[in-house]
Amino acid sequence: MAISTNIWIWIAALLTLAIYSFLYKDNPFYKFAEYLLVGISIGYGVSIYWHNTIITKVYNPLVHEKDFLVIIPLILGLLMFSRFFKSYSHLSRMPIAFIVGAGTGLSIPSSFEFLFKQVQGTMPASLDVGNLIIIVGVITTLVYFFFSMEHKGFVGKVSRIGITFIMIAFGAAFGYTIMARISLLIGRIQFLLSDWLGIIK
Amino acid sequence: MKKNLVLLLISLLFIMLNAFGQDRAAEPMLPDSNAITSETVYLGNILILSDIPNDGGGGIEIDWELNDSLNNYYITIVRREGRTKKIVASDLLASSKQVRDVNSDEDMSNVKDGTEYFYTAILSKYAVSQQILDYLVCDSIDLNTRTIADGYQVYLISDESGPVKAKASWFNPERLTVFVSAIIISFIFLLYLQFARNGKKLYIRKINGLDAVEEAVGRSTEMGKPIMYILGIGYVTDIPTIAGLTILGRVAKKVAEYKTKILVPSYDPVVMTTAQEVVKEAFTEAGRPDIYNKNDIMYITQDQFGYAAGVDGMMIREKPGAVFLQGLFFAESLILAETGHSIGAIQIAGTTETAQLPFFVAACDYTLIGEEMMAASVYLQKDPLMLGSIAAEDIMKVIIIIIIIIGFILGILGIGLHIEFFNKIFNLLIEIL
Amino acid sequence: MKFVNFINKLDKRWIYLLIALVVIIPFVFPVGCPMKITPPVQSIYNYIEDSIPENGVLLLGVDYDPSTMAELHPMAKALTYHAFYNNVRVLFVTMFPQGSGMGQDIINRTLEHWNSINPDMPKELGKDITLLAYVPGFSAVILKMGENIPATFNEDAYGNKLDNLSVMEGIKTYDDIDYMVEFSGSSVVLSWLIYANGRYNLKMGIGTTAVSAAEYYNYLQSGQANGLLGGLKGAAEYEKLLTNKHDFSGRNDASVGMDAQSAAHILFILLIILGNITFFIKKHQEGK
Amino acid sequence: MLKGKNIPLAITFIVGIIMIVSFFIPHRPFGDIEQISLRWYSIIAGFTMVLGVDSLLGLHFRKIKRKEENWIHSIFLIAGFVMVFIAGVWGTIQYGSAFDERSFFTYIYNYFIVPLQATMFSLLAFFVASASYRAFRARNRDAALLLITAVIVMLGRVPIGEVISPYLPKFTDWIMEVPQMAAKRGIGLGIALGSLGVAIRIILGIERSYLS
Repeated sequence: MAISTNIWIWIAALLTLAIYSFLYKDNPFYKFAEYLLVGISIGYGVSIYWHNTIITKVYNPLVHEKDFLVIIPLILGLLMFSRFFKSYSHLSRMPIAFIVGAGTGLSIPSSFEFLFKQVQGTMPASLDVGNLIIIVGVITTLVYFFFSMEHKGFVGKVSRIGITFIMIAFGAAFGYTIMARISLLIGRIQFLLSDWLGIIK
Repeated sequence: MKKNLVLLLISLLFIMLNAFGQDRAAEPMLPDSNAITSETVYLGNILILSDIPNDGGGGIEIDWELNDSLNNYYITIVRREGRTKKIVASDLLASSKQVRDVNSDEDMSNVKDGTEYFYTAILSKYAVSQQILDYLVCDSIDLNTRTIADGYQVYLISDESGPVKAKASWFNPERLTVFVSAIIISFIFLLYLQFARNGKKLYIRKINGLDAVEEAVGRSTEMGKPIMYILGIGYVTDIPTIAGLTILGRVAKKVAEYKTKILVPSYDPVVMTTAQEVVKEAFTEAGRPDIYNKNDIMYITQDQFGYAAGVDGMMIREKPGAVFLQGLFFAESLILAETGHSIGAIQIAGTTETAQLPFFVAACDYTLIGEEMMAASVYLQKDPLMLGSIAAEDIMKVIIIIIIIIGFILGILGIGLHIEFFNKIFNLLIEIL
Repeated sequence: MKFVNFINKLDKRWIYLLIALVVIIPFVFPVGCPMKITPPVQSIYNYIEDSIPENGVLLLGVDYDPSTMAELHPMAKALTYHAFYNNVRVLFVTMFPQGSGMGQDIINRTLEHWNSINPDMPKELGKDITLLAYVPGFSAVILKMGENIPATFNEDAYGNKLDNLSVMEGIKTYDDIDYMVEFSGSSVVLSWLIYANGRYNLKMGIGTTAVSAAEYYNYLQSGQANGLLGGLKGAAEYEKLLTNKHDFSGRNDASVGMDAQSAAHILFILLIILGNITFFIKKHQEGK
Repeated sequence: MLKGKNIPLAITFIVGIIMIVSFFIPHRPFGDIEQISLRWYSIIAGFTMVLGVDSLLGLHFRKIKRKEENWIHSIFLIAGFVMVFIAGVWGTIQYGSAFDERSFFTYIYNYFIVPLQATMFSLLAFFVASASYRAFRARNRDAALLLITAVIVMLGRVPIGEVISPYLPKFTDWIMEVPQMAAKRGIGLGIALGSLGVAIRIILGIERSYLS
C-alpha cells in the first residue's frame, strides 16, 4: 500500500494531526482545528435543530395536523428572544421557569423509582460473603453521605469504611475504563498509519 | 375470418401460459399439503381480550394459547368495529402469545376508549399474502368460515372474540408503593422544613473542597486571573446541571465581591441563558451589577468534543486561576481537568457520574462526590430552610439503612424477604386505612 | 537525588511521547503477546474449521457503527479470512444502515489483501463473498430470511441481482446456511438468537464488545449460541488460532491492538511505580 | 408584578407538581404529559439555539472587527458554521435529507466531524497517563487503596494479567462485582436522595438563584 491519494482522507488525517499537536503546546494548527470543530459542530447542530424542532415539532403539527397546543411552547420559545431587548428581558424567565419546573418535577418520580430499584437490588438473593460485603459497602457508603452530623466516634469510624469502599470503586472504575480509551487511540493510529500513510498493511 | 380466430386463440393461450409461467417463477415455495392436519383445522375461540390495565386508555391486550405444534405458525390479527375491519398485526410468530393493539405516535386514531371491538385470528404456515390481507379487511366479508385459501396455502380462522372495550385508568396501582413512599418522604421533608422555620438548630458537616472556594477566588483575584466555571454537558432538565447552577450562584457572588471576572462556557443554549440569569442575580446581590458582563457567559457548541476542544482552547488562552467543574460530565471530564491542571489553576470538581469521579479525583485539587455536590449550594449559603432539606435527606438514609438491615436479617431467618414483601405490607396498610 | 528531581519535574510531554510510542511500535513490530485461547473462541473456530463443508456458507451479521468498530472489525476480518482459507462462501448482512459501510469496508480490505498474497486462489466479489442490501425492518427481516433469503433482499449492497450471483447459488433459507456469527454490541444479537436460532435452528455464534461480553455469556450457557468472541481479546485469540494453522502475512489488527493495549497498561503501571518511588524517596529525605 | 420573581416561581411550582402527579395518573391528559413536556422543552431549546448562535458568532464577529488575538481563526469558525449550515439546508432540499449518502453534508460529517471528535476523544489516552503518573501517589491510605485497585484491575484486563496469575482476571471480576458495585449503589442512593432534595428545594421556591 502507498500513501493515500484521496483528498478526504488527507483532510481527516491533517485535522487529526492538528488536534494531536495540542499535546506539545497550544499552536495555530490546534487553534485552527478547534475553531473549525466548534464552527462546524454548531452549524451541524443548527441544521439538526432546524429539522427536528422547527419542521417536525412546530411546522408539521401546526400546519398539517392542526395541533394548536404547540402554540404554548412556541410562545415560550419566542419569549426567550425578549433577551435581545433590555427592558423586556425579564420575560425570558417564564420559559426558564417552565423548563426548570418540568425538569425537576420529572426527576422526582424517577428518583423514587431509582431508590426502590437500588434498595431492592441490595436485598440478598442468597446469603454469601459477597452479598454481605455488598450490604456493608452500601450502608457504610450511605453513612459517609450523612451531612447533618459530625463524622466523629462511631459514625466517623463507619464513614471511614465507607470511604474505603468509595476509593476501591474509584480505582476499579479507573482501571476498567482506560482500556476503552486506549482502544480509541489505537483506532486513530491505525487510521494514520494505514489509511493515510499506508506504511503498514 | 376463421384464420384470425385461430390466431387470436393461440395468442390468448400464449399469454395465459406466459402468465402462468411467470406466476410459477415468482412463487418462492409450493404449498405444503400436510401443513394443516384434520385435528388442528378447528381453532375455535382462541383469543383472550382485555383492556390493558393502568394505562391512559386506547389499548387492548390480545393473548392466545395454542397447541405446541402450532407455535411455529404465523398469526394475523384482525379487528372489527361495526363493519370496519383493520389488520392489527400480521406475520407474528404464534409462539409470541401476545400482542397489544395500541395507539402509536404515527397512528393516533387507532383504538378508542369505550368502543366495542371484536378480534379474529388467522393462522398460516407461511407469511400471509397481500391478497389475503386485502381480502380480510374487505367490508363484505364475513369471517365465519374456518378456513380460506389462496393459491399457495390454507389459512385457519378462529372464532371471533369480543366485545372488548378499552378504558383509561385514573390511578396506576403498580405505582402505589412509590406513591406511598412519596407521601412519606414528602412528609419528612415538610416536617424538617417546619423544624427549620421554627428555629431548630441544624448542622451541616464539613465538605472538603467547599472551604477552598473562597481561597480559590481570592488567589485568582490576587494574580489578576479570571475564574472559569464549567457546567458540563447536561441540560437544564438534568438535576446535576441544576445543582451546578445553584453552586454557580454562590461562587459568582464571591467573584463579584472580589471584583473579578467569571467565564462560563456553556454546552446548551438554555443552560447559557439560565447561567446568565444566575450570575446577574449574584452580582446584583453582591451590589456589583455594574461589573456583570453578559458576554462572559458564552455558548460554545452542543457537541461533546467540540465543547471540550473549545473550552480547552479558552483555558489555555485565558489562563484562569481557578476552574470549577460542576455538573454532568462524561468522557470529556479528564480532557478538561488535565488541561486545567496544566495551566496551574486550582480545580474544584463535582459530578454525579460515578464513572468520571475517579478522573476528577486524580486530576483536581478537590472533588465533590455525588450527593456532596447536591448539598454544596446549601453548604455555601447556610439558609435554615435549606439545611432542613439536608436533614430530611439524612433521615431517609437512616430509613433505607434500616430497611436493608431488616431485609438482611429476615433473609438470614430464611423468609427470603424481597421487595414484594414490602409491597404486600404497604397494600395491607392501605386496606386498613 | 538528581534522578529523583528529574523524575519529579518530568515534563508530561515525555509521557505523551512514551504513550504514542508504545501504541505505534506494536504496529510496526508485532510482538504477539502470549495468550490462552478460551473455550468460547475455540468452539467458533472449530465449528468453522470442522463442520462447514467446502463451498459451504458462512453468514456474518455486521450490526455495529464506527464507535465500536475498533473491537468488532478485527473479528469480522479474521472470520472472513478463515472462510477464505477453507473455501467457504461468506455473506454479510446488516440490520443497520451504518452497518452497510462497515461490511463494505471489510469486504474491500479482505479481498484486496487476500488477492495480493494468494494470487493462485483469488477470491471474487459476488462469487465468494458479498454484502446483502440493507433492508429496514429488523426482526421482520430476520424472520423473512427464514422463508426466502433472495426474496427478502433481491439485491446485494452493490446493486447486483441476487439471482445472478454465483455466491448465492443454492441459498434459499437458513437451512442452506451452515453457520452464522453476529457482530454487535446491541440487542440485535437477541433478535437473531430468538428468531433465527430459536425458530429456524440456525447454528449461531456471537461477537461482541468487551463491555457486553458478560451479558451475552448467558446465551452461551443456555446453548443458544455455541461460541463467543468478547472484545479485542476475543478477536486476538481468534487471530492466533488462525495464524497457528495458516501462514498469514497480513496484519492481525486485534493482536496488534492487544499488544498496544498490554504495553500501555504496563507503561501506566511502571509510571505509577516510578512516581511512587520518587515520592517516597523525597518524603524520606524531607523527613530527615 | 411581572418583573418580580413571583410569576416564574409560580410557574415552576405548578409545572413541577403537575409532572409529579401525572406519574401516578395514566388517564389523559396526564398520561401523555411527560412526552408532551419533553417535546415542548425541545421546541423552547430550539428557539434558544438562536441565542446561543448569537452569543458565539457575536463574540467572533467582535474579534474580527477589533482584530483581536486569533481573529483569523475566528474567520474559520464562522466559515465552518456557514459551510455546514448551507450544506445541511442544501442537502435537505436536494435529497430530502441532509444525511443522504450523496450529500456534501454527509462528507463533512464523515471526514471533518468524525475524525475531529474521535481524535479529541483519543487525547484521553495521553491524559490518563499523565494524570495517573502525577496523582497516583500513596500519600495516605485512601490514595494507596485507589492506586492499588487501579493497578490490579488494569492488569486483570489484559493477557499479561493471566500470565502473572490465573486468579488475577477472576479477582478483577470480583472487585467489579462486589466492592465496586456496593460503593456505586451507595453513591447512587445518595445521588437519588440529593436530587430529591434539589428538586424539592426548587419546586418549593427555597432555592431561587436561577431567577433574577
